[in-house]
Amino acid sequence: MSDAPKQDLVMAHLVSLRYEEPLSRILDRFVDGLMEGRILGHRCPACRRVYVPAKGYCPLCVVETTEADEVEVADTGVVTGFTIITPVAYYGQEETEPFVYASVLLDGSDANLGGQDIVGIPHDQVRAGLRVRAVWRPPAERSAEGITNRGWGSVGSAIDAFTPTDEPDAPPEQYAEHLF
Amino acid sequence: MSSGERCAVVGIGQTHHRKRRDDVSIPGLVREAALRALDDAEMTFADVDALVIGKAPDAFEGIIQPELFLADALGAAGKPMLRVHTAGSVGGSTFIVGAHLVQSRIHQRVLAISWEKQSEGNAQWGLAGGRSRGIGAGGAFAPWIRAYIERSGAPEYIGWQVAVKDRLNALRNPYAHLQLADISIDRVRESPMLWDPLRFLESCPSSDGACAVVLTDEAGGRRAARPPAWVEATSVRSELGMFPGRDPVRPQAGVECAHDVYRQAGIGDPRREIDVAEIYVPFSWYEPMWLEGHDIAGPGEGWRMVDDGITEMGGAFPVNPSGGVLSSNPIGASGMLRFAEAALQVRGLAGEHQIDGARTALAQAYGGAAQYFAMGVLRSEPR
Amino acid sequence: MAATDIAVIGFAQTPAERRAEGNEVQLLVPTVSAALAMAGLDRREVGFTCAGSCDYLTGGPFAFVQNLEAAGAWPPIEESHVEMDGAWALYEAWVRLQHGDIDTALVFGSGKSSPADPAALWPQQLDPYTLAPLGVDPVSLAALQARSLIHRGLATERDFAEVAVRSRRAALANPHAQVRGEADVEALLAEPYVRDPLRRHDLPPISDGAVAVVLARGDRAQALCARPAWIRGIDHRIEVHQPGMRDLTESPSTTLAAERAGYDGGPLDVAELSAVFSPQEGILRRALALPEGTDANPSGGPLAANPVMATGLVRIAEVAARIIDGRADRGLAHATGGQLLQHNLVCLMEGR
Amino acid sequence: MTRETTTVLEFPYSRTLGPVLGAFLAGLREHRILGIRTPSGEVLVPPLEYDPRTGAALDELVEVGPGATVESWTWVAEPGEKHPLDHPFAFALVRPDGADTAMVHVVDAGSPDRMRTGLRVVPRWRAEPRHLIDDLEAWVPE
Repeated sequence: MSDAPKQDLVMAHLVSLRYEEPLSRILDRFVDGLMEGRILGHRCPACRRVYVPAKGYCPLCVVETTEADEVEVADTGVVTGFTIITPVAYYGQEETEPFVYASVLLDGSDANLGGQDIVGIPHDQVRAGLRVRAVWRPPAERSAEGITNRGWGSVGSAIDAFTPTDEPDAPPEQYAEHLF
Repeated sequence: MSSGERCAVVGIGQTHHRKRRDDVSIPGLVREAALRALDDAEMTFADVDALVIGKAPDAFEGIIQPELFLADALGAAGKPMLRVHTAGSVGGSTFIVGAHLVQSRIHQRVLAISWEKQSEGNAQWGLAGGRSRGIGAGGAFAPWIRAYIERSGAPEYIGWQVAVKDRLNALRNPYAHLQLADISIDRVRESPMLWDPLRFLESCPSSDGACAVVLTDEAGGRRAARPPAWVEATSVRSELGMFPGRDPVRPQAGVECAHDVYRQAGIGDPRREIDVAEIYVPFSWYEPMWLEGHDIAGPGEGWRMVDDGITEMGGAFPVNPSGGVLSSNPIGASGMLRFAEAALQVRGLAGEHQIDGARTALAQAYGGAAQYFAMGVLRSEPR
Repeated sequence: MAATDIAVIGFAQTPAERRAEGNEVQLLVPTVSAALAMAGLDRREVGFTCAGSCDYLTGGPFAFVQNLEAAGAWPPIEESHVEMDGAWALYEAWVRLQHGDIDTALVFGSGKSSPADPAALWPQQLDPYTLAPLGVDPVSLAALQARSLIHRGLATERDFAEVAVRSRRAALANPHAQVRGEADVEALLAEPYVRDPLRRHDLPPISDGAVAVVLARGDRAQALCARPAWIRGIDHRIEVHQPGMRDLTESPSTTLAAERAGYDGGPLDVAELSAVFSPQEGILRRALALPEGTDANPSGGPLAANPVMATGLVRIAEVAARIIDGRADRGLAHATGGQLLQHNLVCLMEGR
Repeated sequence: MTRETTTVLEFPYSRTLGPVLGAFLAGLREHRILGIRTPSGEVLVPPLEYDPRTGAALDELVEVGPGATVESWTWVAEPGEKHPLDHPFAFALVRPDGADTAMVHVVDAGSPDRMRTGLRVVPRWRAEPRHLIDDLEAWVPE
């Protein structure tokens, strides 16, 4: 240990807390779907909007949704917004190279999947309106990892990224309500 | 707020904000601001009826409800103490809760304090929820900033201009963290791109710091040792952070919050009737975005106000003469600093960054996914 | 003062459970809806909303933001959040209602204690330099307090067990309680210590839960509720943090808060106390000078259900419930924050 | 059977201590326990930069102990992951000689039978200090 005077004025303290809980039934069923290559959501019985993954309620109508409201959406969609992130180093950060952080609106859904990687296209060609399709992991490699009741994670344990479908770009009015 | 007791700001204190205040503990940091505010008000802890404390997430310092242990440092024993947490707007919300305690005639003298000691932890870690693949606040806001640029047709140098202006202002503020004497458009332009279109020098620093205000009733304001600032309007609004149809470039909560404070303060034309504004601008582009988002400027006019120099110290609508969040960002305190700096202006006590003749000042803070707003209007004379 | 008379007119709570399904916002959505329904209010009519929760309990920085979804925050709402028990959210809303420009408020509190081990989590609530690194857990602290009571001759282990027996028996009538049943003092005293001198029955359960309360002013309260639970006074006070620098056998901040809330020591039909550990009930009874025979914690209290960050607001809801349905005319609710009764709130309510 | 999830929230915080706590932890490394005197003459341990009852600034550090008295205690029969010792111990309110307040700390007494209010204890120092409160590893019966 250093004897430099300043050391006396600093105290290092590792705080580590573990949170363990079962996935909610809704998310558990969502993961069941991912295992089979299906993407499930809930349709709000009041406003008909579809949320993926389901929340168990519609935040706009504040009504509960249940399995009876379940719908399957496509694994294709449109990039509605994105950022190229130059990762900042911090404790626990594993990224070192710039990465894409895109929002994808799946066909049939009304809520973006945030934080998706876009592959098969140079970073400088990623754009809003780009039509994309899910790049699924092989079924044996899919898991629930990273999906928690706290709203973290969505499809990342089953879908590695999205990649262009080579369809024409979607017209802006198709995703104007879902820019972010 | 209607029909309540008048509320005056009679004491203001802030720390010297730095990247790492390694000379003080957390209690030492918070006391530095609190004692300066009490000195300004010619009061001691014994004169305080109640305290309100604000800060951003507890995980930034790794202490659950740290005000519980800070009670000992603030002479709070035997008094009410509230802890507010509304993300980045929390400093503003904390000021407003303190004002409510006076306006409701529950207390006569309230000490409101907000703080962050970012160097104890790491805000990027905190913003990422402790997980990898964090995008930082800049990453979250960059798409909305790009959308603003596309919508408004603003040239990219507007962001650089704001970055330079606020850092030049900070050179007049001895408390400001960043003191960049050689700041220039070239330096901003040449700084690394962090989150397209945001460059390093267009982004706020990470600071240790605290801010405190002493709020009193009308009688307290009338007999204050130095000129008070009168709290003429306060308002908060929140909205969901993400939903189909949301416009995060011009969030409705920000529009409604602004209109509410203008109405309370009897302001019909904010651009003409407000003498100076302290607005939460953590990334340079948020200056024109909030000028438009709070209807101070019309659509596409906010960046022109920047371009025309109107928001500079000597302009007709000076914004952030203190140097703003771009120069000092102790997150939990950043919102209250806007209110404190606005109050200093109408008190005529802003020193080298004083706007001559400032009588009406706007203070604003925002947080979360640009979804929490706390705003106020301060005046040199009550209406 | 009539113009600022403010009352509880609606409330709802989840059952307290050892492990509730779903996250906090999923607990809150139906709870908020039920409280608003009881008050006969549409969420768009609510003038002010305030929530109480704890990010670290939920499990991440900014965790409270998601709970906004339970408030129906679109179109935008006037809203605030305290990193405190929901009872303090109610206090902030009560302050806001004093202004007179709005006449209703929604408050809620929520917490799930099941995901993180409370013994690992709560040391982080203590002085970060001298206490947190030692891992000083809430049960150990409560045991230090309990032994101080015994050492001073203010209580016995039997007294603690009797509190637990009463709590469990009272909880038989509470559908939201988690720990209920008939118990025998001798049998409880035969159990081993968890932390000498505390046994399992002296500790609260680990609970998940949420609660929502609707407030209204004056005429609006009268119009919406046949018998509102009028808040005659509410106040809160904090004490010194370091456990070794105050007398753990008393609660002067509770005494002061009660005094400032206008409680004169007169008869109460009901008192709901946040005695999170059984020894604290006696401390609070003495601090409040509760009249002999006061029905304390008829819900079973925190020993029967302890959804941290909601526990205090549940106390207010339980007292209000008994006033609104006519079982009580006058009641007192107590909430606490921090460890060892560091911060205390008292809310005095009446039916007339 | 639903899937279990685990989230770890972990960060190595770096706390700056200021003059009083800095001196206190530095003192522990030198096997000295520092308290601080209030204007009314009381000595507080652990030392604070302020009088917790009034907020008044304090700066008169004084050495206390090393002998101390247990004022309250509880036995931790099954230590948890955050506890400072891996074998049964007592948490206690310990008042060092010369101090007017007690500190919550650890007594390594071997058995609850040895614990009592009024027990005299002395410090056991950590062999390799790490600049934390547990450089005073535990108190042991005198």
